[in-house]
Amino acid sequence: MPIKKVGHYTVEYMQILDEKGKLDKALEPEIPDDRLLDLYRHMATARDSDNRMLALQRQGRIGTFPLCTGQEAPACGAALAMRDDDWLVASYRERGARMMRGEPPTQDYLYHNGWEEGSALAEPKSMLRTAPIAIILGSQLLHAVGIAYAMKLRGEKDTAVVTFCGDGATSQGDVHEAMNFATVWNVPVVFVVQNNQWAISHPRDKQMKCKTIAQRAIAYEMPGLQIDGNDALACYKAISDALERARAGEGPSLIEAVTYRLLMHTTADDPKKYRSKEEEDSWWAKDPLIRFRDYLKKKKLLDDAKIKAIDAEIHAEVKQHVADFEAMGGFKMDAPFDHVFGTKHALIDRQRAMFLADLNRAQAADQVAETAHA
Amino acid sequence: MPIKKVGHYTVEYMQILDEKGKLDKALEPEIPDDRLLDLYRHMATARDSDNRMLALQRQGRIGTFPLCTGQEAPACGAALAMRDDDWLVASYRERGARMMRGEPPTQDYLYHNGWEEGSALAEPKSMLRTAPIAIILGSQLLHAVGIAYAMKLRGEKDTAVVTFCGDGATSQGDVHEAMNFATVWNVPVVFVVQNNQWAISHPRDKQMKCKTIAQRAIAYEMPGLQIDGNDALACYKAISDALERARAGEGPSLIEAVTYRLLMHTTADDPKKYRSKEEEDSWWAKDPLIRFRDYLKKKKLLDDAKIKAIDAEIHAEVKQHVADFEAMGGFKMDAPFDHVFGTKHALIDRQRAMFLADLNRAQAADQVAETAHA
Amino acid sequence: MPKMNMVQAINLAMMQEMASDETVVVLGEDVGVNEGVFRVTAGLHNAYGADRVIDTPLAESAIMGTAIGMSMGGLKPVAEMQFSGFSYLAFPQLEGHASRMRARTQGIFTCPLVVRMPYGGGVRALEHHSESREATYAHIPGLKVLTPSTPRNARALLVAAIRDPDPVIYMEPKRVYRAYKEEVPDEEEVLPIGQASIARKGDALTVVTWGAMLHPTLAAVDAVQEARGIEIEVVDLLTISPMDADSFVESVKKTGRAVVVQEAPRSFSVSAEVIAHINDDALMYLEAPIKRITHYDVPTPFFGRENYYIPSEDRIRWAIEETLDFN
Amino acid sequence: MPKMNMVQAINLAMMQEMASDETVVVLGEDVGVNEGVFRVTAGLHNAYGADRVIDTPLAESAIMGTAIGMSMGGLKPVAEMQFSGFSYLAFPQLEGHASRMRARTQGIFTCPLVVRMPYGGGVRALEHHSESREATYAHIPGLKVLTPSTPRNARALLVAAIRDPDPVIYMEPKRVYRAYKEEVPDEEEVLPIGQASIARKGDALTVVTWGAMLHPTLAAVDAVQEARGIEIEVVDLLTISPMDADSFVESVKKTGRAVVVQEAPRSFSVSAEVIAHINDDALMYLEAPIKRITHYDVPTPFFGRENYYIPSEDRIRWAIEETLDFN
Ligand SMILES: Cc1ncc(C[n+]2csc(CCOP(=O)(O)OP(=O)(O)O)c2C)c(N)n1
Ligand SMILES: Cc1ncc(C[n+]2csc(CCOP(=O)(O)OP(=O)(O)O)c2C)c(N)n1
Ligand SMILES: [Mg+2]
Ligand SMILES: [Mg+2]
Repeated sequence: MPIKKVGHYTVEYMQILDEKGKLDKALEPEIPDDRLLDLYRHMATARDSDNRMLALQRQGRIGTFPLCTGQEAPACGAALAMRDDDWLVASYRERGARMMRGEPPTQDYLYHNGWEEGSALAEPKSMLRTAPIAIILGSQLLHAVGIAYAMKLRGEKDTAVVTFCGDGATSQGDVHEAMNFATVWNVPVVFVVQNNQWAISHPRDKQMKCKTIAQRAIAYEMPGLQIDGNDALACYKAISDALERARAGEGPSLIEAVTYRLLMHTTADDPKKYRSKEEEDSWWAKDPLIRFRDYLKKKKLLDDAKIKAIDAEIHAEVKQHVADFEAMGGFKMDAPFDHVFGTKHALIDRQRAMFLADLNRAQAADQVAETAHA
Repeated sequence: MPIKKVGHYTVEYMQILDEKGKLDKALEPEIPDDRLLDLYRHMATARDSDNRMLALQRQGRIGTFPLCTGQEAPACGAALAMRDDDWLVASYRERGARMMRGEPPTQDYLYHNGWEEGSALAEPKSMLRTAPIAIILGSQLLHAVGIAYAMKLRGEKDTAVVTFCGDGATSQGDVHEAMNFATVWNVPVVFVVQNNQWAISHPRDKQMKCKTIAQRAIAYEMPGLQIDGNDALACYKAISDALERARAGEGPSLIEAVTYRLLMHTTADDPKKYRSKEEEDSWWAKDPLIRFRDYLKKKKLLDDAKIKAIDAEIHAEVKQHVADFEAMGGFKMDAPFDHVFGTKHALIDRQRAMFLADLNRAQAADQVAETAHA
Repeated sequence: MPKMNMVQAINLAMMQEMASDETVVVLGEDVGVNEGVFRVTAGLHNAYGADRVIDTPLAESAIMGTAIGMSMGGLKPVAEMQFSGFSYLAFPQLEGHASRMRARTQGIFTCPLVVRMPYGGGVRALEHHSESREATYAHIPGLKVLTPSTPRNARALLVAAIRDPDPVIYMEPKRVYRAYKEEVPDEEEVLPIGQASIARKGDALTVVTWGAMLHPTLAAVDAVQEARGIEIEVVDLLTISPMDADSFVESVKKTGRAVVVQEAPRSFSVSAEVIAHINDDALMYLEAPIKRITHYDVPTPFFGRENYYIPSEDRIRWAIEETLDFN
Repeated sequence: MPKMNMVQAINLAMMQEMASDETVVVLGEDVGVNEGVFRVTAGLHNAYGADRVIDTPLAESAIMGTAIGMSMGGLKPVAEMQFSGFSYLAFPQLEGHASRMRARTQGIFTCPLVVRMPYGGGVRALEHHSESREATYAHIPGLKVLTPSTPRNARALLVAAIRDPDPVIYMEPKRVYRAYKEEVPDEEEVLPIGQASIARKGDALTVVTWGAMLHPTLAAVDAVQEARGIEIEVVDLLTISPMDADSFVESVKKTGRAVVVQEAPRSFSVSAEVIAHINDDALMYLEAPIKRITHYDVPTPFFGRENYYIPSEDRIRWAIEETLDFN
């Protein structure tokens, strides 16, 4: 008995619409025209929203937030592939997916301006299956697996969970544990890793030695696929296929979407510290939004005039949303006391009373001060 | 561009001395006779020690402990492959490896009878490179990686780290993180997973969906190999080879040693709750100790008389060690106060004074009670 | 009423709650086929099957993280940490998500779940198997932390925990598991979360304790009462957080003297919080400093020395006597 | 003496310790090329290279676990947790190994290492970036926990931490990072671990605080002193654990009144431990209950509400006034 081979594995890569706009007809998914336009609209809205929020942040009108520019395809592609009663368990870079599921953009602004109200919405119905933004990297993948387990146990046959994390997050133990549990339990989860090449300043090749993230699937005997994450069609198709397998009871899948964060990590970050203009430019040349827009042009679903009109519309909408957001106010200051527990307890009640007494005293003092100045 | 293949991986299995005693001459490692006998002696001592401790535990003369019977080959094989200035960062089932590195068996007994003294030995020198037993599953693999990093940074060229965990432990996030860090840092570590088929009552096939643990190495672009863990030669050779790669600066390796825990998980466990006599019997038929002994017989290094003599010697030694252990005493009750910090602080001093006052009071009360009874 | 030890009583709670509510699931390492390393989940796997009594792979963060997902998805998971010493791997999920899912989403998403864990020393166990770290969980707002002390209250509190809308850390004093039996009603019994119990009524001194320490405390109290012909009040917290401060504050107003007994290390512990509450609301009633009898601020020793570090009946008795004698 | 903000002062400590001791290494997420998300590690990567200033993959448990290994292997790692809110992933390694490697092996193996982490609120940050959980670490025997409050003591304490033979949790109040500058000597300056500092001398009342809260406390104290013509003593703990209880106990014996100010939630916190020590050794000197001004027992709100939850100068002043007026 010499050394025996006991396993063979391959890793695959899928691209449908390439950097140059060349289309693989055989792989092209069938998507109704209105859905294609919807996809474009949301990708463009996410992009516009990023720009708008960046300006607001620089003016101190909104807090620190992560940017999604360049990564619209995996998020929006996923949302297009999903149903309302599928669960989305995302990270913080899937602005587009949340919007496509019906979350009003004002929520995002509220959230990033420090208000829990921005992640507290029960409508539309899909919001009850859209987990709040997860900031602890990788932690949310376990929630996705637990949710999928619950769906399965409760006898839901036709629903699945899509969950997202970044390339950096894959280094977290939770991600390993989630993939292992998901495969052992054979639950309907699609793991989408947005490999945007960077974890803040840490490049992918120093994050891991493996050549692809897709090959991590081999460790769990799970289907794994690397795709062009700047190709909205590949994103849609890969996630659709994985969802179909999930719904058919065939268990979880891993999709590595190769993409790029074109802007800063968050508004607190300065990419000039760690990467080159050339590198960034090379990825601007692969812009998923332009590429998808040109596809729609070739399909005659869009022309320059229509694009201009839609983009203007989006721009106006985003502006309106910001205005709506900035008009919001009157948040209940003691709301945290309402939501610490689902039951009443004297200790919390007393602390609320202390809180309100101090608040009133502060406000009274402010009034006195104001009157004095008047 | 259809779907492209971007990676190819295979998983291999190595066995040198098979269940029936058949030897693969081509793979047979060259080991000096005295070292072979030493290996036998330590495997047999570990086995005898298990039996002896089990009896002691049942009589309340020692605490709960984990048994290593059936798993002597990976531990002792590793120790044989290692040098004194390599680090051993093991779990709790590598009794044989510790002994082979020169740890007096009394240490093990002390440790498992609840005395820190059992893991506090600075001699022989190899003990300073033998980490204490790690109980938090998987956690020690990270220490191994950090130690290896330190060795490399400090310019040690010819040393490496061997670390152990079980099949169950591989589900822990720490194990993933350790393998990822080790490969990114390219440090000299050999990860040995003792796949003994069970994690207490949880069988391997419900622990993970992957067919081998060796294939987990693919996730880190690391050499991975599955071996017969009941084949001492394969254990020695695989670990030797991996150590050689590590010393040559080629980084970490993963070795899955397929073995079986023939007895209970710990003395608190009852395997009848979860596995069959047939299964156990099928593995007794693959007993690593017998197999290796027969190999030595074939090599004319042993014959029945010699075996009998050695086994009797071992038995007497183990008995003596137990007697030595049971003669130990006079442990300093306030020792924990000596070792909470490496510096002095009034808070600890005061608590020690309180402790000693109460201890004296209790002992005085006991004396009064004894005198009263006398 | 049948007599049960604490293991059986906890088991009864799960058995009955699983029967009456099919969303209740149990998950953890070795909880199914093996029925738990302490047999606390005996019979559950048989009765409710592998889908509801889930033998998980070996990863505490995953047990906690998936339990959180299950609770968001409409189940009521009762997760077991095999020993509290390994529960810290689940701490990030508890701190980061379970404790604040409700706050984060203003009640849209919640995590009704229970985390059971045996804790504490006195059973001659290996390293990491004897710690008492209830304060670590209690300090996290949004978590409820319970420590039953007897078979009967263990059952009634676990039922409450399973029905509670919030994440509940349920710490089982494993030293009490099989220590003795007590009558436990077959019928439903639920104790309110957040309410302490007066284990002994008295007016000479107040002892505050919880978990396994109740038993040496009662023994010490009995001894002092007998010797001195006085009556000592014993408050058994039962819920560590949110704490029922009134229970012992009112008691101290009456007695003027207090002792706190805990198994955990001394500093930054639950006993300090008890003292802080007495300071807040009954300081001027105090006739003596409040004594705390605790473990020391040293890493929990291996079991050879543990009996000298965990509060003993003697140490508790001496503290009570000294506090009574203070003036 | 050059004037520095706290970021620069902490940086100076690392820069100099790395120069004088080649076993010192720095590791963490984005600490190298990017020089830390707060630029606390500015210049280190340039000066000492990628092998000693290690940009790690993204995993806190691994950062901690490998740091433990490095410390066993003869290095002195200074690990950064990018934010304390993610440090809980490292908690199992700290609780299970760093804190007790010395005890476990009776000193054969030790873990001389430092874990730096920015903590606390007031900087309008995202969720998980504003908590103050020093008590979580302080309750673990075997860990030392420090919270500097000014640039100068930050530098001198970090030097001490790096030279210390034990694992030290070094919590940096990020609100103070760039708040102001202070003179920091270029030459070596080391502050002893385990010793508090008297930030103001006085006899009318004792305020105990630490970290970022020192600053609103001093402002409040100044206001009250001016208004009332009295002198208030302010104890800045600096070391949370092991605590220098004598510092404030002696003070309270003199003043008879005390206020504790902390940013952390109220229950099971460091303030309770301060009160417990005063109870132990100065109870009979107290003329008023000790007031604690704290965050509340609610999950740290997002930043929109944070200013109402973190103790403000006003709240501290009112508490001081009420405690002075109590009789
Ligand atoms: C557990 C944890 N550690 C650290 C951080 C701080 N942090 C926020 S984002 C980030 C980088 C994440 O990189 P990646 O996973 O690739 O996602 P990306 O931001 O590139 O989308 C870090 C280190 C965090 N949020 N959670
Ligand atoms: C983190 C952690 N969780 C749980 C335990 C309790 N425990 C001790 S051994 C064991 C099973 C380990 O199985 P495996 O890794 O296969 O090693 P084996 O015991 O089979 O050698 C468990 C669950 C532990 N020690 N550490
Ligand atoms: Mg990334
Ligand atoms: Mg095993």
